Formats: sequence, structure tokens, C-alpha cells
Amino acid sequence: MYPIITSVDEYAAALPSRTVDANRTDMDSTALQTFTSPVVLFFLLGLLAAFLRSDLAIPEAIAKGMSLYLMAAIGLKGGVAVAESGIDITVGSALLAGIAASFLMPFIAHFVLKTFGGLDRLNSGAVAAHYGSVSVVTYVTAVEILELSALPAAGFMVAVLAAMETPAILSGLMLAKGSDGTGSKSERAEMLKEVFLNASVVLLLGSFAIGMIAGPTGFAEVSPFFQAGFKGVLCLFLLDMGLIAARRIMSSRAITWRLAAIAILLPIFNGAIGVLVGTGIGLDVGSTAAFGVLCASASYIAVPAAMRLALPEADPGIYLTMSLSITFPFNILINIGLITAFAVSLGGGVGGPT
Amino acid sequence: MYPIITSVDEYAAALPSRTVDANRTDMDSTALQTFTSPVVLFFLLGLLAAFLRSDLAIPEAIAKGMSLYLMAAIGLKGGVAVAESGIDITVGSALLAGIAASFLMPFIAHFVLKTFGGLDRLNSGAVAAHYGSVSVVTYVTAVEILELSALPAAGFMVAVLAAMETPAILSGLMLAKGSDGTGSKSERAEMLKEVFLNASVVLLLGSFAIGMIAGPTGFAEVSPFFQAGFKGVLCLFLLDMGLIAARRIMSSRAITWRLAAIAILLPIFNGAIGVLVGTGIGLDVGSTAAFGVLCASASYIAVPAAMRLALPEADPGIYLTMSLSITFPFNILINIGLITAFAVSLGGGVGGPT
Amino acid sequence: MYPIITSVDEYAAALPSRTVDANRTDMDSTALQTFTSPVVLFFLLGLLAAFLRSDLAIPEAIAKGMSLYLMAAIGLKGGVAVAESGIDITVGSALLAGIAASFLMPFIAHFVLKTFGGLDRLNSGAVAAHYGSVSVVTYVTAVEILELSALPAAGFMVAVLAAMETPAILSGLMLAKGSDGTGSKSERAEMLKEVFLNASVVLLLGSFAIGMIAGPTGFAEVSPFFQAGFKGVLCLFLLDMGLIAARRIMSSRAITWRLAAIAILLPIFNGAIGVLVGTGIGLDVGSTAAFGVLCASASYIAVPAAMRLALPEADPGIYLTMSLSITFPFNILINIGLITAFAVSLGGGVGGPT
Amino acid sequence: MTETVIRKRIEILADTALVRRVTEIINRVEITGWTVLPVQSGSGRDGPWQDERVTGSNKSLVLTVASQIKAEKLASELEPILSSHGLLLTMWDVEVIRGDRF
Amino acid sequence: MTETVIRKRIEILADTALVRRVTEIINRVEITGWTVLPVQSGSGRDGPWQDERVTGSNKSLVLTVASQIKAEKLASELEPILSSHGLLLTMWDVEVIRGDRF
Amino acid sequence: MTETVIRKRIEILADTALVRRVTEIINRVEITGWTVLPVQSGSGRDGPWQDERVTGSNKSLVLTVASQIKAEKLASELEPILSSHGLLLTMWDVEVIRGDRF
Ligand SMILES: Nc1ncnc2c1ncn2[C@@H]1O[C@H](COP(=O)(O)O)[C@@H](O)[C@H]1O
Ligand SMILES: Nc1ncnc2c1ncn2[C@@H]1O[C@H](COP(=O)(O)O)[C@@H](O)[C@H]1O
Ligand SMILES: Nc1ncnc2c1ncn2[C@@H]1O[C@H](COP(=O)(O)O)[C@@H](O)[C@H]1O
Ligand code: NA
Ligand code: NA
Ligand code: NA
Repeated sequence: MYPIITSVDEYAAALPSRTVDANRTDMDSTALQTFTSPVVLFFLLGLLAAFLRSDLAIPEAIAKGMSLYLMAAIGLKGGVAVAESGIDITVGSALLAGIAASFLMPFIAHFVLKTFGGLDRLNSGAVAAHYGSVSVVTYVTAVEILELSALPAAGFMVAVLAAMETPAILSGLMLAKGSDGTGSKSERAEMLKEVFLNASVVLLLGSFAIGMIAGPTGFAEVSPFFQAGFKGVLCLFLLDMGLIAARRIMSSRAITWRLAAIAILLPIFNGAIGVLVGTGIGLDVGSTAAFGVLCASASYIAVPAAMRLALPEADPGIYLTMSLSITFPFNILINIGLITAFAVSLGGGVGGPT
Repeated sequence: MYPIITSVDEYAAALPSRTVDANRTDMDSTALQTFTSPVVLFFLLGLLAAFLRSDLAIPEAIAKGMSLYLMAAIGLKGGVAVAESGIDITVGSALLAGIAASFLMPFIAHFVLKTFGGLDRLNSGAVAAHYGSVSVVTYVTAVEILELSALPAAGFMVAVLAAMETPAILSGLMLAKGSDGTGSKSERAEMLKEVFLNASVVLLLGSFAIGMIAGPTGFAEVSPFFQAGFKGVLCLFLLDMGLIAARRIMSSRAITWRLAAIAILLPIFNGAIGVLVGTGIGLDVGSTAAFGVLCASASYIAVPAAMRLALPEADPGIYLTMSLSITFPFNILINIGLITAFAVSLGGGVGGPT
Repeated sequence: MYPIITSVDEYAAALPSRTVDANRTDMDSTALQTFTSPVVLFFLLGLLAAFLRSDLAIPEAIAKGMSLYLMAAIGLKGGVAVAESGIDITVGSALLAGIAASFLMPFIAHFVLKTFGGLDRLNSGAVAAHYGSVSVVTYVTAVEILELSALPAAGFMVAVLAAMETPAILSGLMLAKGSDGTGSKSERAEMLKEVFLNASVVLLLGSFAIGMIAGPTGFAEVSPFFQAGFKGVLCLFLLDMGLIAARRIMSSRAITWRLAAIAILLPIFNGAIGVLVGTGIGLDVGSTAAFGVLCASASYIAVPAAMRLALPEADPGIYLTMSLSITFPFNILINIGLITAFAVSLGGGVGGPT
Repeated sequence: MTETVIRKRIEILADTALVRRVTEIINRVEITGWTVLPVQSGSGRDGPWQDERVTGSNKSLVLTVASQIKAEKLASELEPILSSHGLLLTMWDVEVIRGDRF
Repeated sequence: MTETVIRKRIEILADTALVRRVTEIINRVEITGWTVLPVQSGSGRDGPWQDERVTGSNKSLVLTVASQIKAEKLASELEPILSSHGLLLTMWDVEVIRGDRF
Repeated sequence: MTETVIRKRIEILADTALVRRVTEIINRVEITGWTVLPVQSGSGRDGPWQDERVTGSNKSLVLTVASQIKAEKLASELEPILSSHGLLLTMWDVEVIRGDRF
């Protein structure tokens, strides 16, 4: 494990050295695009409004509706892209790599959370599950920023996103309860059902399939709704996420500085691993960055819901605050830029940034 | 009545024979368009997700908002179309035919439900009212599919849709309670008010009128919202309808195979009548098909609401499950195609498919 | 004060005389545009549906979502416009004039409400606060109508709108409670916080700032959502406002004919003052009309919320019915047209209508 | 100590479409007011239902506070529609402040 | 006068994700029905929370009316998950009409 | 049999804008928690109202469970704003499980 951890340093080191020459501009422009993009600015507005204790709030039904819209839209777009590009061996490797990453990353997280973080086994397992799984909105924001930087991610990455949601829940539960302690057989079956048929997995894969079947022609009919409106909806959704993230951390009581540090360093570390793996299995630079972002992101929808059922004794004040109030903003504001720069530097080193 | 019922056979017979030569392709392409259209695919996704017991769900406020949007949009578009085309005698005939069909079709339905279906008088009347009235979403979906097949329905059909919502409620109540048994005078007055001023009638006719007043110029201002977004919203709305329809049938206890059969055969029969009448009064092929779909469709919004007030003893487990969980999916997935093919075959036989 | 009040007559007099020659057509066309615009027609539909006691209703979450959308959109557009045009001294004068108008207009209103209106001090103060503050939707509707008349308001007027929301609350409280009676120090501090950080001020100014930072390029990404959809959303929002306004007045018990007269004459008077001030500080005709509309409009969101906290003994049946059910429709349907005509006549008199 | 009096609190679960009929009866027996709460889902003799406002199959909870006498009057006025319309009525004693209002 | 009988009304506040588990237990002890009300926000030992359906951190209130015996059975069946899952259960006597249903 | 203790359940209907003021008082008298339920519509001395969140004219129901002593303290602390702000407070005895929490 240690050699891997030291690669964080490598990763950090890579940024100044490798990117200086050819990729300095890329990184700068990514950072700039991040902070002049309305999408990110609305997120900052949400954070700010909540810190100032404004009563600005988005009705829940609207927020829920927007998240369904965003998932349907990226599923569709991914499916259409795959219908156009066809499927090759990379798709299979990316899916496998995603599933493996989601299942394995919680082990590292669990170790760090128990030792450095000082959490008990139960809470370590619960938090670890969040970091193995993914955040749809982080992914979507990254894809937008990558497109602005002319580094689009491949369409099939949506399927990877869906595939990475759930394996981490299983390993997190194993870590929390011991491999045999995941409850009675019927409970485990219910758990698995919950996990594989949860709303976001079904909607992502379902609309991905619809995109593949309908193809570009079918998509053309609905693209004014699902494509043209996308970024605007993302703005309002991130405004809400900013409000929720900031409000949660202001009322949080359970977060130590050690946990806060983990909530920042773990996504850097996981992101670097993701970029290395993505480059290793031959993804293009945009998809590599997207894969890195998936590894770096932490779930705050599917996994908390599963934990409430399976580990009700674990403290939502810890896992939600870490994933939603620290890691999520850090990823949106800084880490997407870091990961992209790292992917570009590696991709540039191997064979050019496309 | 019997001669009419046998025309179901005629209708069924008409499909293979008349359409074979010239219209085979039309029917095939309609069927194909049905199953590669994102609109229909999202409906299937909803059905599937519910059958798999996924927790996917659309917030009610969003669903309600989408249904208001869809009604405002088709009202507007219809009104603008009439502002462009002007009103002629066909409009009047179509309105009269629609009102007559809505009022009279429950009598046939009531007879079948009481004899073959084995329902009591009360429930037969309640179910019959649903089949005389119309489903806005079925109509909207049909119009989309017809447009893909280059058979657009006339703009004034929206007014026919609105006119057909309520007469069936009156005949259904008469059938359920006896002609004099529709309650006290004040109750009847309240009932009528409810019926003629229910939300969907007011919104459909109101936005139809706005479309006529504003005309193409006024509509241009709002068309990015009401026109460009339309199909996308319809996708998400049908996703929700699929979820609701499938969940209802899974928890249903009251549906016998006889009732299920009626919920499929009645819309075929009513659709055929509608096509015959539409052709008879000289509607173009697209409008004829749309009229057939109106006759075939069963209400699951306005009529259930009225029944809860006027016939609270009738069982929603019967009328909602039949109209929403059997007839509605059957119409969307199969019957729109059948009706269109029949309309084309008749229209082609009379004077060409336009 | 009296010389000012007589200027209402001047204002009324100005309409027939000055506008007859050059501006007759402008006024007529504004009036025409008002009544063929789908935006206004949907408002009328809402009023009508409620008067007929239809059960048409828009879910609250949707209405709230639409109002957030409208504020974000106008904030963004204003910010982008300022990013393009730059800031000059007029911006500062307009902001100062707006703040002064919002703070001072309640004094006149309070006087009229106490004397002619017969209200007690408390309710006079509460109502006066509403008339000093502004209605976002009235402003937005006016901007749409002004654009149809080729008299666009300057982008910075959005900042003026935000600045005018709150000063009136302070003067209204002073009038209601006496200058020292605005409660304990901590209550006053909380009050001020509420007022300056209320949702609409934060969202308007926040998205205004985002528009300035993102500029036209950044806005281009999100313009299909925030620009193309704008008028359509406004239609549905005004439909809801029509329903709410009419339902409220139908169940109102507290409104005398004197209060109704004030609810119509005060916006005429305040609008005229606004146009005079706007012309005086050198705004272009469109911005002058917009400033007049801001002065004429009465708050029905931010101020009622503040009054419930600070003046719970004041009667919402008075202040909400006056501002929402009388002044708001009067402004939308008639006063925007009057104010525009007055601004054009003054602007034309001074130096031509642009 | 705050002075309280005993009143009846009555809660009626009904189809949302029927709420107006219930509140009209509340007004008719001259109870001073009522409050309606939303309901999400439930289950009864007809099996489970979920709030599908699209098909109008949702319910609401009407709550009202009244004197013993008016509460009994309300209950007996509601009785005819209780069974036919599937209402659920519960009623119990509560302490209220400013009891003269009710 | 309308005839009423005394029944227990039980209300259980639970994470929305747990509602199905609660209603399964209600069905298991053969209570005839239940009703779920939405909840907006709250505060307890973990500090305040607001209904953030996005993160699934919302709660619901399950209400059910039953005979004394079934109510006690329900309470004892729920007891194991009451503490571990942070449920809040209150229970009191109410008068109901058509009491034979419960 | 499950052991229960008797506590007071207090429910306060208030303008949503006032909920924070009410819960601050609940915290001040050191009650362990509270829960807020949404309200849809109602009618009182000012006539009927409907939940128009657009104009902020909506209400919420604050429910809290506390010991007799704390409940009385809460009632008397709330009394000054009860009339001026048009609150509706009802209070009754309930059985709770794990009563030591309250
Ligand atoms: N007797 C009552 N029972 C239940 N709710 C009431 C009652 N009286 C008033 N309310 C509620 O309290 C609110 C304020 O009432 P009031 O203070 O009479 O204006 C009303 O809008 C109702 O929602
Ligand atoms: N025992 C019960 N406790 C709470 N709610 C009930 C109970 N029985 C029925 N309900 C509610 O009342 C509705 C109608 O019940 P029913 O009349 O049995 O169909 C159900 O859908 C539930 O929401
Ligand atoms: N005394 C109380 N009265 C009413 N609701 C409470 C009370 N204590 C806790 N709650 C509710 O129960 C939830 C869980 O409480 P706890 O188990 O203390 O974390 C809180 O978030 C509140 O919504
Ligand atoms: Na991850
Ligand atoms: Na029909
Ligand atoms: Na004003």
C-alpha cells in the first residue's frame, strides 16, 4: 500500500514539472474556465449564500426533478455517442477497471480512516463506501469543464459511472461488519436489490440504452430539452448543492481536522490512481480525466441511502459532511482541474493530448 | 348494437387486407417509429423499472407541473394552427362528433362491463365513463407519432379533445345511478361545474384561445419553451406514467381476466368506430387517426376525480387499473399504430393518404 | 407633498396631449402588444379560471422553482449586459435614486392610507412598506413588453431592482412603530439581516455578479436555458399569479372601496414620480419606463414575509390583497402601458424616443 | 402557570377531492377553523396507495379543534359519509391555551 | 349521539428509507392499515436536519390506529429497531367511529 | 410487555416564517428535539388560506415531546406570542418508549 501512497507525492510533483512546458496553458485555462463558468459560479453563490445565512432555498421537488433530468440527459447523450462510435475493447476494460476501483478503493480509505482518522470500524466502513462510489454531479460538472477544454470524455463513460455506484457499497459493508456480518440472508438479498436497482443506476443505464436504441436521429427530437437546457439546469442544481453543502458543514459537530484532511487528500489520491489506471488501459485524455474524477468523487445520494438501511448506527453527520460538504466542493472547485492537468501531462507524455 | 360490435372483426380484418399493398410500409414504419422513439422508450423504461421494483420515482409536483406544461403547449399549438388555417365546417362536425362519441360510447361499454365483465351497475357505470372520456397524454403521444409518420393532425383536434373530456361523465353517472339518480339538484349543479371547469378543460381551452389570439407571431416568443422542450418533457412524463401504471397493476387485487380483456378490446373497438366516424365526416387521415385515438383512449385524471366525488362507492382499484394500467399502455404501445394503419387504409381507399 | 400629488393630474393630462401626435402609435402598439402577448394572456386566463372557480392550480414547488428561475435569468442577463456596456455615472445615479425612492415613497403612502384609507398606524405602515418596495414579476413583464416596443431597459436596472427591495421595509417599520420602536436591538439586527439577505436579493445580485464575471461568452453556454425558455416560464408563472390574485380577492373580507382606490391610484402616482425622476437623472426611455414600473409596483413576496415577522399584528388580508390582487393586475394590464407612454412622451419631449 | 382548557381535537383522513365537503360541514357546525395536512401514502382494505396527484388518488388530513359539543355534532354530521367515502376519524382530548377561541 | 369506541393511535417518526420496514411490521401484526405523512425538518441529538431529499436525509411520520392489544404487539415488535434506527414512537387513546374496522 | 412512560406531546401551528422563533424557544427550555410537518391550507378568523409559498403565506406544524414540567415551561414561554402571532397550541399525554430521552 505504501508505494501507492507515495505516488500522491509523485502526482503532486508531476503537476509543476511535467505541465510546465507544454501543458501550463492547459492547466491555467482549465482553472480559468472553472472559475468563469456559470456552472461553477452558481455553486460558489450557493456556498456563499448559505454561509451568510440567507434563506435562499430550492424546493426539494425541484431539486429532485433536476437530478432526474441530469441523469436522463447524460445517460441519453452517452448512449447516442456509443451508438455513433460503436463499442470496442476499451469499453470493456473501462467497465472492469471501474468496478474494480469502486470495490477496492474503500479498503485503502477504511485503513486511513481507522488509523489516521480515528474512526471506529463501523463509521470507517460507512465513510469508505462513499469514497469508493461516485458522485453523478461531480462527473457531470467535470464533463462540462472537459468539453470547454476541448477534451471530451467518451460516451461510454456514463456506463462506467453507473457501474461504479454500487460495488463500493458491498466492500464498505464488509469492512464495517466483517465479511460474514452483512446481516441475514434475506436482508442481504434486499440490500443487493436496493443497490442494483436504485433510482440513479436504473435511470442512467435505462436512458443510456434508450440513447443507443434511438440513436442520433431519435435523439434529435428531444435534444432541445435534454441537450440545450443541460447547462442551465446544472447551474441551478449546483446552486442548491452549494446551499446544502455549506448549511451542513455549518451545523456539523462531528468533523475533526483529521477527517477534514482525509476528505481532501483521499480524492487527490484516488483521482491520481484513476488517472494512472485510465492511462494504463488506454483511454483518451478526456476519458482518463473523467475516470480520475469518478475515482476521486464521493457519493452523497445512493450510498447514504444504503447506509441508513444497512448501517443505521453509523453517523450521517460524519459521512454526509465529509462527502458532501468537503470532498464535493473540493472536487468541483479544485480537484477536477488537478486531475485534468495530471491526465494531460501523462497523456501528453505518452502520445499527445488527444 | 350487435352490427357495430361485429365491425371490430371488420376492423381487425381490414388491417391485413387493405394495408397489405399500399400501406404495409406505413404501418411498419409507424410501428418502428413507435419503438425507436425516445418518448415510447421512456415509457417502457418506466414500466420495466417498476416491475423490477426499483425505487425510481418522479416527485409529484414535477409530474403535475409537466402535465400542466403539456396541456398548455398542445392548447397553444392547436390555437395557433387554427389561427393560421381558419375555421371551416369540418371543425363544427368534428366537435359535434366528439361530444356525441363521448356521450354515447359509455352505453356500449356499460353493457359489455355488466354482461361479459360481471361488474355491478355502479362499477360498470364508473368504468364506462372512463372509456367515453379521453386521455390527454395518449392523444399527445399519438400526435407525436403521427407527425413522425408525416400525418399531422389538424390544430382544432385539441378543441375536440377538450370537448370529449366531460360528456362521458354525465352518461356514466346516468348509467350508474339511473337517469334520475344523479343526486340532489345542488349536488348535480356542483358536479356539472366540477366537470366543465376542471383544470384540464380550462387549461386546454384557455391556451387554445391564447394560441388563436396570439397567433404565429405571439407564439414565436414562447415557442422555444412550449415547442422545443415538448418532446423531452413528454419523455419524462411518460417515464412517470410507466412507473405509475406498472406499480398500480402489481398491487391490484380487483382485476379479473375478463376485465383485462375488456380493457384491451374496448379501445380497439372504440378506436375503429372513431376512425370510421372521422373518415365519414371528412377529416384528413392524420386527424381521423387522432380522432380514433381519442375514442380509444380512457381518462385517468378528470374522470377518476369526478367519480371519487359522485360515486365514492365505486372501486378505484377497478377503474384506475383498467384505464391506467392496461388500456393506457396498450394504446401507447400498440393501438396508436393499429388505429393509424386503419385510418391510412380507409383514407387511402377513399382518396389517398393525405 | 401637495404639489407632487397634483402632478398625478399632470401625468394623466400628459397622456392625451403629448402623446397624441408623435407617440399615439407607440401607446396604442404597447397596449396592443400587451393584450396579444401570451404572457399577459396567460395572466388573464389565470384570473378568469379563478373567478369561474375552476380547480386549476400550479403546484407550489413548481411556482417557487419558476420564480427562482426568473430571478436567476434576469440577474444573469442584466450582469451580461453590464459586462458588455460597462458602468458609467448613470448607474450610480439610478441606484441612489432607487434606494431613495424605495425609502421615501412609503411616507406618502402611509399618509394617504391613514387619512383617506382609514387604516390605523400599524396597518398603514405595513401597507406602505409594500408600495415602497418592488415586484420582480411586474418588472420582468414590463421588460418583456418594453422589448416588444423596441424600448429595452438597461442591464443595470436589475441591480436597481434588487436595491429597491429593502429600504421600504425599514421606513415602513419606522412608520408603523415609530422611529425608535423597531424592537429590541437584537430583533432589529435579525430584521436587517433577513432583509438584506432575503432569497430574492441574494439571487438577483448573485446572478447579476455571475453574469458580469461570465460575460457574453460564459452566458452563451447557458443561454438556451435562461434566455430561450424565459418567456414561456413567465407565461406559466403569470398563470399562477392570476389564479392566486383572483382567489385572494374573492375570499377577501378586509378591503374597502377606499383601499381599492388607493391600490390603483398609488401605483399611477408612484409610476409618474418614477418616470420624472428617471428622466431627470438622464436614463434612456426604456430604463425610465422600467424605473417608473419599479416605483409603481408593490412587493408581494419579500415584504409580506418581513411583515409577518416584524409586524405580526398587521393584517395580511389587507396588505396582500392590495398589493397582489389589485395593484399587481392593474400594473400588468394597464399601468405598464401608461408608464411607458408617459416615459415616451417625456423622452420624446426632451430629445426623441431614443 | 399558563391556564389551559380541555377541547376535542378531531382528525379526519379523506380523499383530497372530498376535503371541501368535510370543511363545509366543519363550517356548518360553526367550529372556528380547520387545518389541512398533506398525506404521502397509506394502506387500508383496498391495499396500499401512493400519493399520485396525477390521477387524483391522494389523501389529506383535516384537523380541527372544537368544544366537546361541537365535536360530537361534527362527528354525527360526518357519520353518513364516513363509511361510504372511506373516511378515518379519530378524536381525543387536548389542552389548549386561549380556549375561548374554540 | 354517534357511537364511538376507544382505540390506540400510534405515530412513528422514521427515516423515509425505513418506512417500508415499519409498515411491514404493521402488516405483520395484522393492523388493518396505516398512513404516512411527510415531515419537513427537525432536530434531535444529532442537531438539526432539513429535508434534503437529494441526499435521502428526510423523515416521515407513520400513523396507525389499532386496538390496545395490537398496538402493544406493534410497540414490542418495533422495540429492537427503535434505538438503533433512531425512531420516535408516541401512542395515545383516541375515540374512533366504526371501531370494528380496527 | 414494552415499558412506556407518559410524556406531553405539544403541537404548535405557526406561520412558517415564525417556526425558527418557536424552535428557538423549544431549545431554550431544553427540550431534546422537535419535528416540523408541512401544512397545506386552513381557515380561521381571517377566513380560509391556501399554501401560497410564493407570497410566504404558509404554515407549519411544530411537534415536540417533553416531560410535563418542560411542556408547561414551553407553554408559558410561548404565551406572549401565541395571541399576537396567531399560533394554535394543543397538548396532550402520550405514552413513549425509551422515555429517558425526553
Ligand atoms: N379550531 C381550529 N382547528 C384547527 N385549526 C384552526 C382552528 N382555528 C384556527 N386554526 C388554524 O389556525 C390558523 C390561524 O387561525 P386564526 O388565528 O383564527 O386566524 C387558521 O388559518 C387555521 O389553519
Ligand atoms: N388502521 C389504520 N390506521 C391508519 N390509517 C388507516 C388505517 N386504516 C386505513 N387507514 C387509512 O385510510 C385509508 C382508507 O382505508 P380503507 O377505508 O380501509 O380503504 C387507507 O388508505 C389508509 O391511508
Ligand atoms: N423531543 C422530541 N420531540 C419531537 N421530535 C423529536 C424529539 N426528539 C427528536 N425528535 C425527532 O427525531 C429525530 C431523531 O432524533 P434523535 O434520535 O434524537 O437524533 C429528530 O431529528 C427529530 O426530528
Ligand atoms: Na470514488
Ligand atoms: Na375514449
Ligand atoms: Na414600488
